[in-house]
Amino acid sequence: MRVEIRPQPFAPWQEVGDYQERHLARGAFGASAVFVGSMRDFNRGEPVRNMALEHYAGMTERQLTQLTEEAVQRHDLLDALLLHRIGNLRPNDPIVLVATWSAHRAEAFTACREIMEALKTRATFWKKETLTDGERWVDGNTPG
Amino acid sequence: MRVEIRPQPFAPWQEVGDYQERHLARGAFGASAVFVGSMRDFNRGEPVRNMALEHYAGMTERQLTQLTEEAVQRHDLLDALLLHRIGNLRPNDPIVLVATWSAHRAEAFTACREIMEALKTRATFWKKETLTDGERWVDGNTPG
Amino acid sequence: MQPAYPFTMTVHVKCFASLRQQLGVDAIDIEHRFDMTVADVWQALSRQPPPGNLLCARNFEYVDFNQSVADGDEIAFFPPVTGG
Amino acid sequence: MQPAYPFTMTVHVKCFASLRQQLGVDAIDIEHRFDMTVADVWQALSRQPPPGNLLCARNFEYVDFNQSVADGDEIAFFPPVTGG
Repeated sequence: MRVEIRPQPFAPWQEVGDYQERHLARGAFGASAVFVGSMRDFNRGEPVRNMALEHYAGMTERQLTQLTEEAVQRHDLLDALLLHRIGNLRPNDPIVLVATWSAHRAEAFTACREIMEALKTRATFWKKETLTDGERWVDGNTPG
Repeated sequence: MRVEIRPQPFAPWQEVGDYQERHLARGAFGASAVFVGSMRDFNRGEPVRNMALEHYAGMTERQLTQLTEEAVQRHDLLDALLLHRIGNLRPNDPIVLVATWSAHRAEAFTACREIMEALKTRATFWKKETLTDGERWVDGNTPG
Repeated sequence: MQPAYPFTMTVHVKCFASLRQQLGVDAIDIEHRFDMTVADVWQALSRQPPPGNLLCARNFEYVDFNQSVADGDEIAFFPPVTGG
Repeated sequence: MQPAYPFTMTVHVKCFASLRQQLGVDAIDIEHRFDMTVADVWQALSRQPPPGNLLCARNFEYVDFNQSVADGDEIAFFPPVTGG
Protein backbone atom coordinates (compact mmCIF):
# COMPACT_ATOMS: atom_id res chain seq x y z
CA MET A 1 0.00 0.00 0.00
CA ARG A 2 1.29 3.46 -0.83
CA VAL A 3 -0.12 6.88 0.06
CA GLU A 4 1.64 10.02 -1.09
CA ILE A 5 1.06 13.74 -1.27
CA ARG A 6 2.78 15.12 -4.36
CA PRO A 7 3.91 18.73 -4.76
CA GLN A 8 4.72 18.15 -8.45
CA PRO A 9 2.60 16.99 -11.43
CA PHE A 10 2.40 13.23 -11.95
CA ALA A 11 1.45 10.96 -14.86
CA PRO A 12 -1.38 8.88 -13.39
CA TRP A 13 -1.54 5.94 -15.80
CA GLN A 14 2.19 5.48 -15.73
CA GLU A 15 2.13 5.60 -11.92
CA VAL A 16 -0.49 2.84 -11.82
CA GLY A 17 1.41 0.70 -14.32
CA ASP A 18 4.71 1.14 -12.51
CA TYR A 19 3.21 0.44 -9.09
CA GLN A 20 1.42 -2.67 -10.34
CA GLU A 21 4.55 -3.98 -12.03
CA ARG A 22 6.63 -3.50 -8.88
CA HIS A 23 4.24 -4.41 -6.10
CA LEU A 24 1.59 -6.82 -7.33
CA ALA A 25 2.31 -10.54 -7.78
CA ARG A 26 1.69 -11.61 -11.37
CA GLY A 27 -1.44 -13.72 -11.66
CA ALA A 28 -2.62 -12.93 -8.12
CA PHE A 29 -5.09 -10.15 -8.90
CA GLY A 30 -8.16 -10.46 -11.08
CA ALA A 31 -9.38 -6.90 -10.78
CA SER A 32 -8.06 -3.39 -10.55
CA ALA A 33 -10.12 -0.22 -10.35
CA VAL A 34 -8.67 3.24 -10.76
CA PHE A 35 -10.08 6.71 -10.36
CA VAL A 36 -8.27 9.85 -11.47
CA GLY A 37 -9.60 13.30 -10.70
CA SER A 38 -8.19 16.04 -12.92
CA MET A 39 -8.36 19.81 -12.95
CA ARG A 40 -10.93 21.20 -15.35
CA ASP A 41 -10.55 24.58 -17.06
CA PHE A 42 -14.15 25.45 -16.20
CA ASN A 43 -16.03 25.31 -12.88
CA ARG A 44 -19.38 26.67 -11.70
CA GLY A 45 -19.92 28.63 -14.86
CA GLU A 46 -16.52 30.28 -15.10
CA PRO A 47 -13.20 29.58 -16.82
CA VAL A 48 -10.47 28.62 -14.37
CA ARG A 49 -6.84 29.42 -15.10
CA ASN A 50 -5.00 27.92 -12.16
CA MET A 51 -5.68 26.23 -8.88
CA ALA A 52 -3.81 26.26 -5.56
CA LEU A 53 -4.24 23.13 -3.45
CA GLU A 54 -3.55 23.59 0.24
CA HIS A 55 -3.40 20.82 2.85
CA TYR A 56 -2.88 20.38 6.57
CA ALA A 57 0.61 18.88 6.78
CA GLY A 58 0.56 16.18 9.43
CA MET A 59 -3.18 15.64 9.51
CA THR A 60 -3.86 15.00 5.82
CA GLU A 61 -1.27 12.24 5.48
CA ARG A 62 -2.69 10.44 8.51
CA GLN A 63 -6.22 10.70 7.17
CA LEU A 64 -5.32 9.37 3.75
CA THR A 65 -3.36 6.48 5.24
CA GLN A 66 -6.17 5.65 7.63
CA LEU A 67 -8.98 5.73 5.09
CA THR A 68 -6.97 3.66 2.62
CA GLU A 69 -6.07 1.08 5.27
CA GLU A 70 -9.71 0.88 6.30
CA ALA A 71 -10.77 0.18 2.72
CA VAL A 72 -8.04 -2.41 2.22
CA GLN A 73 -9.17 -4.30 5.30
CA ARG A 74 -12.92 -3.90 4.80
CA HIS A 75 -12.74 -5.17 1.21
CA ASP A 76 -9.88 -7.63 1.53
CA LEU A 77 -7.86 -5.79 -1.11
CA LEU A 78 -4.54 -7.12 -2.34
CA ASP A 79 -3.13 -3.60 -2.56
CA ALA A 80 -4.01 0.07 -2.95
CA LEU A 81 -2.30 3.24 -4.18
CA LEU A 82 -3.36 6.80 -3.40
CA LEU A 83 -1.65 9.92 -4.75
CA HIS A 84 -2.89 13.46 -4.12
CA ARG A 85 -1.48 16.61 -5.57
CA ILE A 86 -0.81 19.84 -3.66
CA GLY A 87 0.62 23.18 -4.79
CA ASN A 88 -0.10 25.12 -7.94
CA LEU A 89 -2.03 23.23 -10.60
CA ARG A 90 -2.94 24.02 -14.17
CA PRO A 91 -5.95 22.71 -16.11
CA ASN A 92 -5.57 19.04 -17.09
CA ASP A 93 -3.24 18.32 -14.15
CA PRO A 94 -4.21 15.19 -12.19
CA ILE A 95 -5.39 16.05 -8.68
CA VAL A 96 -5.97 12.61 -7.18
CA LEU A 97 -5.33 9.00 -8.12
CA VAL A 98 -6.89 6.03 -6.33
CA ALA A 99 -6.06 2.50 -7.46
CA THR A 100 -7.23 -0.76 -5.87
CA TRP A 101 -6.38 -4.38 -6.60
CA SER A 102 -8.39 -7.44 -5.57
CA ALA A 103 -9.13 -11.02 -6.58
CA HIS A 104 -12.63 -10.22 -7.90
CA ARG A 105 -14.16 -7.09 -9.34
CA ALA A 106 -16.76 -6.12 -6.73
CA GLU A 107 -14.15 -5.42 -4.06
CA ALA A 108 -11.88 -3.30 -6.27
CA PHE A 109 -14.81 -1.22 -7.59
CA THR A 110 -16.44 -0.63 -4.22
CA ALA A 111 -13.21 0.12 -2.37
CA CYS A 112 -11.99 2.57 -5.03
CA ARG A 113 -15.20 4.56 -4.84
CA GLU A 114 -15.34 4.43 -1.03
CA ILE A 115 -11.80 5.76 -0.76
CA MET A 116 -12.71 8.65 -3.06
CA GLU A 117 -15.88 9.47 -1.12
CA ALA A 118 -14.06 9.31 2.22
CA LEU A 119 -11.28 11.51 0.86
CA LYS A 120 -13.74 14.05 -0.54
CA THR A 121 -15.69 14.17 2.72
CA ARG A 122 -12.90 14.11 5.29
CA ALA A 123 -9.41 14.78 3.94
CA THR A 124 -8.06 18.22 4.77
CA PHE A 125 -7.43 19.78 1.37
CA TRP A 126 -8.66 23.14 0.14
CA LYS A 127 -8.82 24.50 -3.39
CA LYS A 128 -8.44 28.11 -4.44
CA GLU A 129 -9.16 28.88 -8.07
CA THR A 130 -7.65 31.67 -10.13
CA LEU A 131 -10.26 33.03 -12.50
CA THR A 132 -9.80 35.49 -15.33
CA ASP A 133 -10.49 38.29 -12.81
CA GLY A 134 -9.44 37.32 -9.33
CA GLU A 135 -9.45 34.32 -7.04
CA ARG A 136 -12.02 32.29 -5.12
CA TRP A 137 -11.94 29.51 -2.56
CA VAL A 138 -13.99 26.53 -3.66
CA ASP A 139 -16.68 26.28 -1.01
CA GLY A 140 -17.73 22.65 -1.29
CA ASN A 141 -17.40 19.46 -3.31
CA THR A 142 -19.73 18.05 -5.93
CA PRO A 143 -21.83 15.25 -4.39
CA GLY A 144 -20.53 11.75 -5.19
CA MET B 1 -15.55 6.24 -28.10
CA ARG B 2 -13.58 3.14 -29.00
CA VAL B 3 -14.52 -0.53 -28.64
CA GLU B 4 -12.08 -3.23 -29.70
CA ILE B 5 -11.63 -6.96 -29.45
CA ARG B 6 -7.93 -7.76 -29.23
CA PRO B 7 -6.38 -11.09 -30.24
CA GLN B 8 -3.00 -10.06 -28.76
CA PRO B 9 -1.92 -9.01 -25.25
CA PHE B 10 -2.23 -5.32 -24.44
CA ALA B 11 -0.75 -2.98 -21.83
CA PRO B 12 -3.85 -1.53 -20.16
CA TRP B 13 -2.44 1.54 -18.41
CA GLN B 14 -0.54 2.60 -21.48
CA GLU B 15 -3.67 2.14 -23.58
CA VAL B 16 -5.64 4.41 -21.25
CA GLY B 17 -2.91 7.04 -21.22
CA ASP B 18 -2.52 7.00 -25.00
CA TYR B 19 -6.26 7.14 -25.61
CA GLN B 20 -6.73 10.01 -23.18
CA GLU B 21 -3.84 11.96 -24.68
CA ARG B 22 -5.21 11.57 -28.20
CA HIS B 23 -8.96 11.81 -27.73
CA LEU B 24 -9.79 13.85 -24.64
CA ALA B 25 -9.65 17.64 -24.66
CA ARG B 26 -7.21 18.92 -22.03
CA GLY B 27 -9.05 20.51 -19.12
CA ALA B 28 -12.46 19.23 -20.22
CA PHE B 29 -12.72 16.14 -18.00
CA GLY B 30 -12.67 16.15 -14.22
CA ALA B 31 -12.99 12.41 -13.70
CA SER B 32 -11.88 9.16 -15.23
CA ALA B 33 -12.65 5.69 -13.92
CA VAL B 34 -10.94 2.56 -15.18
CA PHE B 35 -11.47 -1.11 -14.55
CA VAL B 36 -9.05 -3.80 -15.68
CA GLY B 37 -9.84 -7.48 -15.33
CA SER B 38 -6.78 -9.73 -15.47
CA MET B 39 -6.22 -13.46 -15.65
CA ARG B 40 -5.44 -15.06 -12.31
CA ASP B 41 -3.28 -18.15 -11.95
CA PHE B 42 -5.81 -19.70 -9.57
CA ASN B 43 -9.58 -20.16 -9.91
CA ARG B 44 -12.18 -22.15 -7.95
CA GLY B 45 -9.58 -23.90 -5.89
CA GLU B 46 -7.21 -24.92 -8.67
CA PRO B 47 -4.09 -23.54 -10.35
CA VAL B 48 -4.74 -22.34 -13.91
CA ARG B 49 -2.00 -22.45 -16.52
CA ASN B 50 -3.67 -20.95 -19.57
CA MET B 51 -7.00 -19.68 -20.73
CA ALA B 52 -8.68 -19.68 -24.14
CA LEU B 53 -11.18 -16.87 -24.69
CA GLU B 54 -13.74 -17.53 -27.42
CA HIS B 55 -16.27 -15.03 -28.76
CA TYR B 56 -19.10 -14.85 -31.28
CA ALA B 57 -17.61 -12.81 -34.12
CA GLY B 58 -20.26 -10.41 -35.36
CA MET B 59 -22.46 -10.49 -32.28
CA THR B 60 -19.93 -9.66 -29.57
CA GLU B 61 -18.69 -6.48 -31.28
CA ARG B 62 -22.26 -5.23 -31.68
CA GLN B 63 -23.05 -5.95 -28.03
CA LEU B 64 -19.98 -4.18 -26.72
CA THR B 65 -20.60 -1.15 -28.91
CA GLN B 66 -24.24 -1.00 -27.89
CA LEU B 67 -23.69 -1.33 -24.15
CA THR B 68 -20.90 1.26 -24.21
CA GLU B 69 -23.02 3.70 -26.23
CA GLU B 70 -25.89 3.21 -23.81
CA ALA B 71 -23.65 4.02 -20.85
CA VAL B 72 -22.17 7.07 -22.58
CA GLN B 73 -25.63 8.47 -23.23
CA ARG B 74 -27.20 7.49 -19.91
CA HIS B 75 -24.39 9.09 -17.89
CA ASP B 76 -23.47 11.96 -20.20
CA LEU B 77 -19.89 10.73 -20.53
CA LEU B 78 -17.30 12.70 -22.43
CA ASP B 79 -15.77 9.49 -23.76
CA ALA B 80 -15.31 5.76 -23.15
CA LEU B 81 -12.85 3.05 -24.12
CA LEU B 82 -13.48 -0.69 -24.02
CA LEU B 83 -10.91 -3.35 -24.92
CA HIS B 84 -11.52 -7.09 -24.58
CA ARG B 85 -9.02 -9.83 -25.20
CA ILE B 86 -9.69 -13.06 -27.11
CA GLY B 87 -7.41 -16.01 -27.93
CA ASN B 88 -4.89 -17.74 -25.72
CA LEU B 89 -4.10 -15.97 -22.48
CA ARG B 90 -1.55 -16.59 -19.78
CA PRO B 91 -1.83 -15.63 -16.11
CA ASN B 92 -1.42 -11.87 -15.53
CA ASP B 93 -2.68 -11.04 -19.04
CA PRO B 94 -5.33 -8.31 -19.08
CA ILE B 95 -8.73 -9.64 -20.17
CA VAL B 96 -10.83 -6.51 -20.24
CA LEU B 97 -10.32 -2.77 -19.92
CA VAL B 98 -13.14 -0.27 -19.40
CA ALA B 99 -12.34 3.45 -19.14
CA THR B 100 -14.81 6.30 -18.78
CA TRP B 101 -14.35 10.08 -18.75
CA SER B 102 -16.82 12.64 -17.42
CA ALA B 103 -16.99 16.13 -15.93
CA HIS B 104 -17.68 14.88 -12.39
CA ARG B 105 -16.84 11.66 -10.58
CA ALA B 106 -20.24 10.04 -10.02
CA GLU B 107 -20.87 9.57 -13.74
CA ALA B 108 -17.48 8.05 -14.54
CA PHE B 109 -17.65 5.65 -11.57
CA THR B 110 -21.21 4.50 -12.19
CA ALA B 111 -20.83 4.14 -15.95
CA CYS B 112 -17.58 2.17 -15.66
CA ARG B 113 -19.16 -0.34 -13.31
CA GLU B 114 -22.38 -0.56 -15.34
CA ILE B 115 -20.44 -1.30 -18.52
CA MET B 116 -18.57 -4.10 -16.74
CA GLU B 117 -21.76 -5.61 -15.31
CA ALA B 118 -23.53 -5.45 -18.68
CA LEU B 119 -20.53 -7.02 -20.38
CA LYS B 120 -20.30 -9.81 -17.80
CA THR B 121 -24.02 -10.54 -18.06
CA ARG B 122 -24.61 -10.24 -21.81
CA ALA B 123 -21.47 -10.20 -23.95
CA THR B 124 -20.84 -13.45 -25.81
CA PHE B 125 -17.45 -14.55 -24.54
CA TRP B 126 -16.55 -17.95 -23.13
CA LYS B 127 -13.52 -19.00 -21.11
CA LYS B 128 -11.85 -22.38 -21.16
CA GLU B 129 -9.14 -22.94 -18.57
CA THR B 130 -6.16 -25.24 -18.89
CA LEU B 131 -5.42 -26.80 -15.51
CA THR B 132 -2.44 -28.90 -14.50
CA ASP B 133 -4.39 -31.98 -15.62
CA GLY B 134 -6.85 -31.15 -18.39
CA GLU B 135 -9.22 -28.40 -19.40
CA ARG B 136 -12.55 -27.02 -18.19
CA TRP B 137 -15.07 -24.50 -19.48
CA VAL B 138 -15.80 -21.82 -16.91
CA ASP B 139 -19.50 -22.27 -16.20
CA GLY B 140 -20.46 -18.85 -14.86
CA ASN B 141 -19.15 -15.50 -13.71
CA THR B 142 -18.54 -14.27 -10.20
CA PRO B 143 -21.42 -12.01 -9.11
CA GLY B 144 -20.62 -8.28 -9.43
CA MET C 1 -52.70 -32.51 -53.74
CA GLN C 2 -50.21 -29.87 -52.66
CA PRO C 3 -47.91 -30.66 -49.71
CA ALA C 4 -48.62 -28.57 -46.62
CA TYR C 5 -45.17 -26.92 -46.88
CA PRO C 6 -44.14 -26.79 -50.49
CA PHE C 7 -41.16 -24.51 -49.87
CA THR C 8 -38.32 -24.82 -47.44
CA MET C 9 -35.98 -22.22 -46.02
CA THR C 10 -32.39 -22.32 -44.91
CA VAL C 11 -31.09 -21.13 -41.54
CA HIS C 12 -27.43 -20.84 -40.65
CA VAL C 13 -26.75 -22.35 -37.24
CA LYS C 14 -23.74 -21.75 -35.02
CA CYS C 15 -22.73 -23.31 -31.72
CA PHE C 16 -20.21 -21.98 -29.23
CA ALA C 17 -17.99 -23.05 -26.36
CA SER C 18 -18.88 -26.23 -24.44
CA LEU C 19 -21.98 -26.70 -26.59
CA ARG C 20 -19.92 -26.68 -29.77
CA GLN C 21 -17.74 -29.39 -28.28
CA GLN C 22 -20.65 -31.49 -26.97
CA LEU C 23 -22.59 -31.43 -30.24
CA GLY C 24 -19.50 -31.54 -32.40
CA VAL C 25 -21.03 -28.70 -34.43
CA ASP C 26 -19.36 -25.39 -35.16
CA ALA C 27 -21.55 -24.05 -38.01
CA ILE C 28 -24.16 -25.83 -40.13
CA ASP C 29 -27.00 -24.92 -42.49
CA ILE C 30 -30.41 -26.46 -41.74
CA GLU C 31 -33.32 -26.70 -44.18
CA HIS C 32 -36.79 -26.65 -42.67
CA ARG C 33 -40.38 -25.70 -43.42
CA PHE C 34 -41.24 -22.02 -43.18
CA ASP C 35 -43.15 -21.84 -39.90
CA MET C 36 -40.17 -22.56 -37.74
CA THR C 37 -39.16 -21.36 -34.28
CA VAL C 38 -35.79 -21.30 -32.58
CA ALA C 39 -36.91 -24.36 -30.61
CA ASP C 40 -37.48 -26.21 -33.89
CA VAL C 41 -34.00 -25.31 -35.05
CA TRP C 42 -32.57 -26.66 -31.81
CA GLN C 43 -34.57 -29.89 -32.17
CA ALA C 44 -33.44 -30.36 -35.79
CA LEU C 45 -29.86 -29.73 -34.75
CA SER C 46 -29.57 -31.79 -31.60
CA ARG C 47 -32.52 -34.25 -31.46
CA GLN C 48 -32.69 -33.64 -27.73
CA PRO C 49 -34.46 -31.24 -25.35
CA PRO C 50 -32.59 -27.98 -24.71
CA PRO C 51 -30.39 -27.80 -21.60
CA GLY C 52 -31.83 -25.54 -18.92
CA ASN C 53 -29.11 -22.91 -19.28
CA LEU C 54 -29.07 -22.85 -23.11
CA LEU C 55 -29.02 -19.36 -24.65
CA CYS C 56 -29.82 -18.44 -28.22
CA ALA C 57 -29.49 -15.51 -30.58
CA ARG C 58 -31.18 -14.72 -33.88
CA ASN C 59 -29.18 -12.48 -36.18
CA PHE C 60 -26.86 -11.41 -33.35
CA GLU C 61 -29.62 -10.55 -30.85
CA TYR C 62 -30.71 -12.64 -27.88
CA VAL C 63 -34.14 -14.23 -28.44
CA ASP C 64 -36.49 -16.64 -26.69
CA PHE C 65 -36.95 -20.21 -27.92
CA ASN C 66 -40.45 -19.48 -29.25
CA GLN C 67 -39.12 -16.75 -31.57
CA SER C 68 -39.93 -17.37 -35.26
CA VAL C 69 -37.07 -17.61 -37.69
CA ALA C 70 -36.93 -16.48 -41.33
CA ASP C 71 -35.12 -17.69 -44.40
CA GLY C 72 -31.42 -16.82 -44.20
CA ASP C 73 -31.38 -16.13 -40.47
CA GLU C 74 -28.30 -16.87 -38.41
CA ILE C 75 -29.30 -18.77 -35.27
CA ALA C 76 -26.72 -19.30 -32.52
CA PHE C 77 -26.80 -21.58 -29.46
CA PHE C 78 -24.44 -21.24 -26.55
CA PRO C 79 -24.00 -21.74 -22.79
CA PRO C 80 -23.97 -18.88 -20.23
CA VAL C 81 -21.37 -16.24 -21.10
CA THR C 82 -18.19 -15.86 -19.07
CA GLY C 83 -16.38 -12.83 -20.44
CA GLY C 84 -14.75 -9.93 -18.66
CA MET D 1 -5.86 34.03 48.54
CA GLN D 2 -4.95 31.72 45.64
CA PRO D 3 -6.23 32.58 42.18
CA ALA D 4 -8.83 30.14 40.80
CA TYR D 5 -6.47 29.15 37.96
CA PRO D 6 -2.91 29.48 39.14
CA PHE D 7 -1.41 27.74 36.08
CA THR D 8 -1.93 28.30 32.38
CA MET D 9 -1.37 26.02 29.43
CA THR D 10 -0.31 26.65 25.85
CA VAL D 11 -2.13 25.39 22.77
CA HIS D 12 -0.81 25.64 19.23
CA VAL D 13 -3.47 26.96 16.88
CA LYS D 14 -3.53 26.70 13.10
CA CYS D 15 -5.94 28.11 10.54
CA PHE D 16 -6.36 27.02 6.95
CA ALA D 17 -7.66 28.19 3.61
CA SER D 18 -10.25 30.99 3.53
CA LEU D 19 -10.28 31.10 7.33
CA ARG D 20 -6.54 31.70 7.43
CA GLN D 21 -7.01 34.63 5.05
CA GLN D 22 -10.03 36.06 6.89
CA LEU D 23 -8.42 35.96 10.34
CA GLY D 24 -4.98 36.76 9.04
CA VAL D 25 -3.68 33.93 11.21
CA ASP D 26 -1.61 31.01 9.96
CA ALA D 27 -0.25 29.59 13.22
CA ILE D 28 -0.27 31.05 16.73
CA ASP D 29 0.24 29.89 20.31
CA ILE D 30 -2.48 30.75 22.81
CA GLU D 31 -2.16 30.72 26.61
CA HIS D 32 -5.28 29.94 28.61
CA ARG D 33 -6.47 28.45 31.86
CA PHE D 34 -6.51 24.67 32.13
CA ASP D 35 -10.23 23.86 31.79
CA MET D 36 -10.47 24.90 28.17
CA THR D 37 -12.56 23.61 25.28
CA VAL D 38 -12.07 23.99 21.55
CA ALA D 39 -14.83 26.62 21.62
CA ASP D 40 -12.78 28.62 24.13
CA VAL D 41 -9.75 28.43 21.85
CA TRP D 42 -11.84 29.73 18.96
CA GLN D 43 -13.17 32.59 21.11
CA ALA D 44 -9.68 33.53 22.28
CA LEU D 45 -8.46 33.44 18.69
CA SER D 46 -11.23 35.24 16.86
CA ARG D 47 -13.36 37.16 19.41
CA GLN D 48 -16.44 36.21 17.37
CA PRO D 49 -18.94 33.35 17.23
CA PRO D 50 -17.88 30.40 15.05
CA PRO D 51 -19.19 30.34 11.46
CA GLY D 52 -21.79 27.62 10.91
CA ASN D 53 -19.55 25.54 8.67
CA LEU D 54 -16.40 25.83 10.80
CA LEU D 55 -14.52 22.55 11.33
CA CYS D 56 -11.88 21.81 13.93
CA ALA D 57 -9.27 19.20 14.74
CA ARG D 58 -7.38 18.43 17.92
CA ASN D 59 -4.02 16.76 17.40
CA PHE D 60 -4.90 15.87 13.79
CA GLU D 61 -8.31 14.34 14.55
CA TYR D 62 -11.69 15.94 13.93
CA VAL D 63 -13.38 16.98 17.19
CA ASP D 64 -16.51 18.79 18.35
CA PHE D 65 -16.37 22.30 19.75
CA ASN D 66 -17.09 21.11 23.28
CA GLN D 67 -13.99 18.87 23.27
CA SER D 68 -11.53 19.65 26.07
CA VAL D 69 -7.99 20.58 25.17
CA ALA D 70 -4.77 19.82 27.01
CA ASP D 71 -1.46 21.56 27.37
CA GLY D 72 0.57 21.33 24.17
CA ASP D 73 -2.35 20.35 21.94
CA GLU D 74 -2.46 21.42 18.31
CA ILE D 75 -5.89 22.84 17.52
CA ALA D 76 -6.80 23.58 13.90
CA PHE D 77 -9.72 25.52 12.45
CA PHE D 78 -10.76 25.34 8.82
CA PRO D 79 -13.68 25.58 6.38
CA PRO D 80 -15.26 22.55 4.64
CA VAL D 81 -12.69 20.47 2.79
CA THR D 82 -12.54 20.46 -1.01
CA GLY D 83 -9.90 17.90 -1.99
CA GLY D 84 -9.99 15.17 -4.58
